[in-house]
Amino acid sequence: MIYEIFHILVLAGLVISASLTFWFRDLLAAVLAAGFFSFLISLEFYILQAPDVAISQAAIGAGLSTAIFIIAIRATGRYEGGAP
Amino acid sequence: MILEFVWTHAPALLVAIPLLGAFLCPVIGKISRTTRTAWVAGIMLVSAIVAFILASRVLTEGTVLYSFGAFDPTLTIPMDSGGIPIRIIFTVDAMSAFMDIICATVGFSAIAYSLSAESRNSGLEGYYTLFLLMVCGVFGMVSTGDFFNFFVFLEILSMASAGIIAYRVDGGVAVEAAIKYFVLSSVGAIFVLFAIGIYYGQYDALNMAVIASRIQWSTLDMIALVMLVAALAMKCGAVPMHFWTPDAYSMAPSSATAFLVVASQASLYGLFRVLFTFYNVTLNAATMGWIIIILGVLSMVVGVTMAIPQKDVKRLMAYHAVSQTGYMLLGVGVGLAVLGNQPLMESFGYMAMSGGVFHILNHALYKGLLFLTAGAIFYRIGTRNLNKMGGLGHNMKWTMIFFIIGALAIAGIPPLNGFASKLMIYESVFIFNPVLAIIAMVVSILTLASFVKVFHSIFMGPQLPEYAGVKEAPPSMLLGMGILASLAVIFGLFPDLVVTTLVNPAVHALTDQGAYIASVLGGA
Amino acid sequence: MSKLVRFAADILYPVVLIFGLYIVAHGHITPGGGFQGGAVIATGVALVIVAYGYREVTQWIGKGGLMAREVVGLLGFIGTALVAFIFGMPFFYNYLAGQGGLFGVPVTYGPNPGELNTGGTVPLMNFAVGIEVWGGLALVILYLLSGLVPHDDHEKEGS
Amino acid sequence: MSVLTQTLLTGTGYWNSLAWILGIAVALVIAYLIWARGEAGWKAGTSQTEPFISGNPEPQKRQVHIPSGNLYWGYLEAMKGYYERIVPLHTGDLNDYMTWYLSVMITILVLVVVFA
Amino acid sequence: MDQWLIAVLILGCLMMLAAVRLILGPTGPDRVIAVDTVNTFTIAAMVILGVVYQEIIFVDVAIVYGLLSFVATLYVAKYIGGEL
Amino acid sequence: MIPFLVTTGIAFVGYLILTAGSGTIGLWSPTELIMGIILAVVTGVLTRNFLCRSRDYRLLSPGRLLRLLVYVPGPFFIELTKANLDVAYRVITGRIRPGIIRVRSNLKTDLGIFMLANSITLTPGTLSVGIDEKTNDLFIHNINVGEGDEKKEYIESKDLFTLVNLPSWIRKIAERDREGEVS
Amino acid sequence: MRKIVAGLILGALLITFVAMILPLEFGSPRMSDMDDYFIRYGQEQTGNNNECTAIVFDYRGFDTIGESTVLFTAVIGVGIMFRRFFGGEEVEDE
Amino acid sequence: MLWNLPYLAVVIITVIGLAAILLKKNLIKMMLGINILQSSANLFLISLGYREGGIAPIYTLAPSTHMVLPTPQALCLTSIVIGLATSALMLSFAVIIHKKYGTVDLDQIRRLQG
Amino acid sequence: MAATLDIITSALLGIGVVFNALGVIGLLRFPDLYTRMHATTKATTFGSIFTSLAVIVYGLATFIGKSDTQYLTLAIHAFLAMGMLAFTNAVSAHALARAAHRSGQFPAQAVCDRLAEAKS
Repeated sequence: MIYEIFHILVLAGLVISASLTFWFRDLLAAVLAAGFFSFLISLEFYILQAPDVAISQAAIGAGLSTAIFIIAIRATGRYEGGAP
Repeated sequence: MILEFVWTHAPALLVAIPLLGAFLCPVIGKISRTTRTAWVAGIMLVSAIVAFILASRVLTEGTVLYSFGAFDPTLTIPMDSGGIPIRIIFTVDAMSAFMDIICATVGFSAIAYSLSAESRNSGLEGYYTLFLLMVCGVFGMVSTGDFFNFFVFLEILSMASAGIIAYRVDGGVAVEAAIKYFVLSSVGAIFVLFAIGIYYGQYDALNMAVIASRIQWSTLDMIALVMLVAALAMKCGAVPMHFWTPDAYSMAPSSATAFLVVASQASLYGLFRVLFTFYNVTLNAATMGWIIIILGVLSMVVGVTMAIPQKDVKRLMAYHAVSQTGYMLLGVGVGLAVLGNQPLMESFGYMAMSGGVFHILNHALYKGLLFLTAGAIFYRIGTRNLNKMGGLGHNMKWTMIFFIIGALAIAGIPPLNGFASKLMIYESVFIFNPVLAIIAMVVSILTLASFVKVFHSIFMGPQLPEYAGVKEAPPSMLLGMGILASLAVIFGLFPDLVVTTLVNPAVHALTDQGAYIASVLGGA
Repeated sequence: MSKLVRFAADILYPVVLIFGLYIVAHGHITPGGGFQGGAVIATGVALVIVAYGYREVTQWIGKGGLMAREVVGLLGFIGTALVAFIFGMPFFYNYLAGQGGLFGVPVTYGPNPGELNTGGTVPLMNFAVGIEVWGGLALVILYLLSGLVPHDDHEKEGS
Repeated sequence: MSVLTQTLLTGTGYWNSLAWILGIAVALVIAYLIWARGEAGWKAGTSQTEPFISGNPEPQKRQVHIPSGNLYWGYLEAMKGYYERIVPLHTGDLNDYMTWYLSVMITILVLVVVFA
Repeated sequence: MDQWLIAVLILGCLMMLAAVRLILGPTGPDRVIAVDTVNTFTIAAMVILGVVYQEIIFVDVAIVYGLLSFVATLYVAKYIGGEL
Repeated sequence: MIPFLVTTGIAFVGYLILTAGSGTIGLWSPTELIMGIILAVVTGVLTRNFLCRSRDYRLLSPGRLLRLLVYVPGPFFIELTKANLDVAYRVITGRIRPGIIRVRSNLKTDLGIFMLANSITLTPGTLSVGIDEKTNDLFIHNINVGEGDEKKEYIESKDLFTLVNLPSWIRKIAERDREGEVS
Repeated sequence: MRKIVAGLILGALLITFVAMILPLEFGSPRMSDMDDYFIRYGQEQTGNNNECTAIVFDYRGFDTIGESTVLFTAVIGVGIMFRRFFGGEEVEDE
Repeated sequence: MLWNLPYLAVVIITVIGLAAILLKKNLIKMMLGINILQSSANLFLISLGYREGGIAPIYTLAPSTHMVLPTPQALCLTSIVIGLATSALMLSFAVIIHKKYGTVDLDQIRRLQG
Repeated sequence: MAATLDIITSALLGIGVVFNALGVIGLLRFPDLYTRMHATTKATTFGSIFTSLAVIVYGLATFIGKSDTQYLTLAIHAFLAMGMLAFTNAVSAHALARAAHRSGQFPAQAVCDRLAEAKS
């Protein structure tokens, strides 16, 4: 029972963070929300008994993907549709 | 000894050799230019030879199976796995062999052409690496028998294509084309992945033959079919989703464009494989056939009408590529529409499909040739704008001859290869529905008109003063063009040779779902 | 970054490296494998890059070396698979499993904590993929960062 | 060898390679005959090579040249209504590309479900 | 064994609460610390879940996480500090 | 050579910790040991210039290592607990008086300043915000600046800690033995 | 206009996907013949305790080389994007 | 108990990702959308392979041998790598586009049209 | 034995969760960045150390009870995770605070700011 509630919580968090990624106009915040999404999806893989995939997603989503996106933001521009 | 070895392991070598070449290319490119040239040409030649050997084996022995990692068939399809192959199996039937031959031919010509065409650019080892990876991707896509493997090679192909489209960075327009192509194709690939998930969830299998043998017409199968058809039709450039085609084809280096045509045809192959091998008669064939026909007709009309007012020569040819893809879709769609009906199939269905499939080969040849000539002109005068060209026939005679061959072939003028396949499509489609055949003929006439314009504005007219010093294209470019041009002429003169040896087996391999399943799963 | 971060990066880089290698080496008995371990090590390289900056790091970790690492990894992978031809086996045949000797010790069936020297060609391929991913992902970061540092050439042809 | 000379059957069409080779050979012979009837007095570098336009001086090459944009003007003018609709569809906007792709997917889905 | 699950559940709820700061946070660094907090909780939850599943090998995922999310934070910090 | 040996040794120890419980030679199986040596050598070759960048091998002496091992669960943990209680108090009451102050550390080595900064960050209501790269002075954000502290140019580091004198511990671990030698 | 079209498309896709998940059942796969085979025989055939790795590197090893190639392709592509140019580059024309 | 909630999450995330692709004008934002879409595909695959009460497909000293299906995990690993490679290549394109055009707004990246 | 273990682990988990909760409350409640960082860095690190300690205690106790080495591995790996967590949290908090200060974000209601003075 508790386990299912936790599972549902993580799924809800996934949906919320995905919509945050869509919603933020500040790209830095959007990337952070994507990082949050990545944490949660890794936790979800963990819950679904896929530790290999969880490690992979952790290494990619937590470390490298965020880093690459940050570099790209630095090279392009921080705000969607010009500075506020 | 070596021949026997290659004969046995041809499907594995087909992918392994370009891969090995690509992996070593960045290292060997550092040594010297000649080494790199020799390496790339040698690798491409060897893989072309392997492809031909594989094709001859397929044509003599029937479908060739190669399972990775096991000799013993019981290890591949063990007794207690529910009859599902547990390893990746390469299933090379006649259709795959047909596509392999196209890829080998055009790939070799384009490599030969690019040896001098791209010599003025920087970063060449990357270019050749990506080219070999594209070759590898096409080979893998057309010969694999495992659906997830198909997805992986699709990604390799689209990624290498995107890299090669963006190869000439400066100006940024090429990168823009690449990003459009790449975003579209990666979203398409994600939908393919969803479809794979659906099949896996239902049948617990990834092998194409197993999926084909178990498929029903449930809701999930319908959704998977739609996802696959939309994604693959988008990647081969059918009309409402063709927007990336002119961008990408016009901005890529010319030798790569010639091969991109083959790459999009590999997606076409995937489309046919899904429609015919997976679903076949379980499909509501008339509906799906008409959908494909409508896509094809739209492609033909919109492609050719958009081509006429273009000013950029490669963009114009790219729209023609869209239009010619429409012919293939039309031919095969007519075949699909009458699939379940054996008498109609006998009377015109097989003929229409032969026309469509034969057109794949012809299109790869002449469209590759046209793109290569456009590249040769660009190489010499540095512009692609038709308004600035003129009078080049005085300087570039061989290029002009090759261009004439290609233009006449695409317009369907006898005795070149375009005519043979178009004739087959017209006549069989005319029996099915006369309106479609008339549309196809009108499109053909418009194609001819458009190429007359191109020919006139590039080669005809007085010799312009700024192009007085233009020389003929270098010999290796002429070699690449010459191979394709001579093949176009030969196939035009002896179409029956190709149709009986290559195309008809391919068509029968496509339509005969039972044989495909039986060749993998054995008997039953 | 400040001195503290640089010092932390110095300490953490060997830790990350040995941990990544542990994941690679134990790919066939615990979760992990070539790709995951390689990604961990590549992240370690990214850590050094972020602590010291692009210009300084490229003097220690060259692009050529990383590219060589990647090519060696890929060649090792495909080579391991191709060696099967020498034994007359098909491509990707696991010719070491169950043969005894290096990596070929037969496993005890059923739940057990696992031995390192089992798995046939799988550990070799794990290492090859690990090296490849290490080089590849670190190269991606370096290349992307080089886009931020204006070269003289880029300045000129930027117009 | 028989495949080389066989007739390609397309239902109603007729395509024999021998006939085509024969036809090409005849055409080449005719062309040679016409060519052989010409006079042999042509020399390069003389005033023979210059065009004779009613005695007027030769216009600039640039003026004789017809750029491709001027070709098919009539056709484009006649089809103006069509082109005014179809060309703006090619917006070059990536969002539009995606919209087209997904809408085609939805359309196919609706068709398949309705006619299933 | 319930205490482990309850702790995990509470950690999940705290994660969602930290996401509130991710939404509200007026500046970039505020969001970064929110993500950092989530990250810490994820690691704690993973370690505890390892006990819940009685699978020791799962804890490796948490170590990977602890090592690698640090890198993402550093990249973001470097970007915010204007040094990248 | 020494950096290589040091790094290899540390990597080997790390590998042994990671694989503890795998076999019968002590806690390890023979294959793990062999693989550990190989991987440790690889690590040593690749990262010797990172771990031993400052060529400072003081921490290798057993006395200092022992002190480090005592320091982390001992004084450091006590301060940590106290700091957390403090933070809990402030979270609940919301009574804060923040400010950034300068702390004179008098530490010379990288390891010392690193340990001090981390101790400060994790312990009493303080957070290291910046570092003066030349003099090794730390800039500290204090959640509750003491009365009168904002007037001073700098404060001594030991004044920050109330229960245990952490800076002197760090000095014993990371710096030279006698304070007189510091020059 | 664009928003309306996009909304319609997204709504239709939502319905499609919901239709896609309705027949599925979370937690109990419909068929698991192939995977049961992997679980039962994977350990003795390949000597891997980790069945996932056994599949990745042995049964479906060819996929993995494709995967590595994808990564390699990306690296080469990124390298081409950020290469240094030398003179005499081909020029674009508009 | 849990019904099809993970699948439902997959659906919603997919639609959000597609919405980002359809509506957002910023290239980087679009790429974040593609990233999310890719993750949702991975989650779909993994959910397909989950078996109620199963353990991870690794033979340790775990209590039972009722394991979840291993094949989707293998597929998912491949797909994650592909997703990362895709992101890297796309972002490098975006960086070059910004360098040449001075913007990443899709309304202005339209030199190729007609 | 088992009951004692349950009580000990419950107590440790309880402490950890309480401190984590305090950290989150501080994160939500405090007025500016630096004070929030105080809350999260210290409290969540401390809380996570305690939850990990619960796991370590559980692992060691089971190891001693059953003499099954995998529980020893559990304890060691949990310890490593804990160590990594404490180490990286401290450093990343420093890096973040420094970056925020560099980006021109100064502490609210501050009585003094020596760093800004030193820089100017």
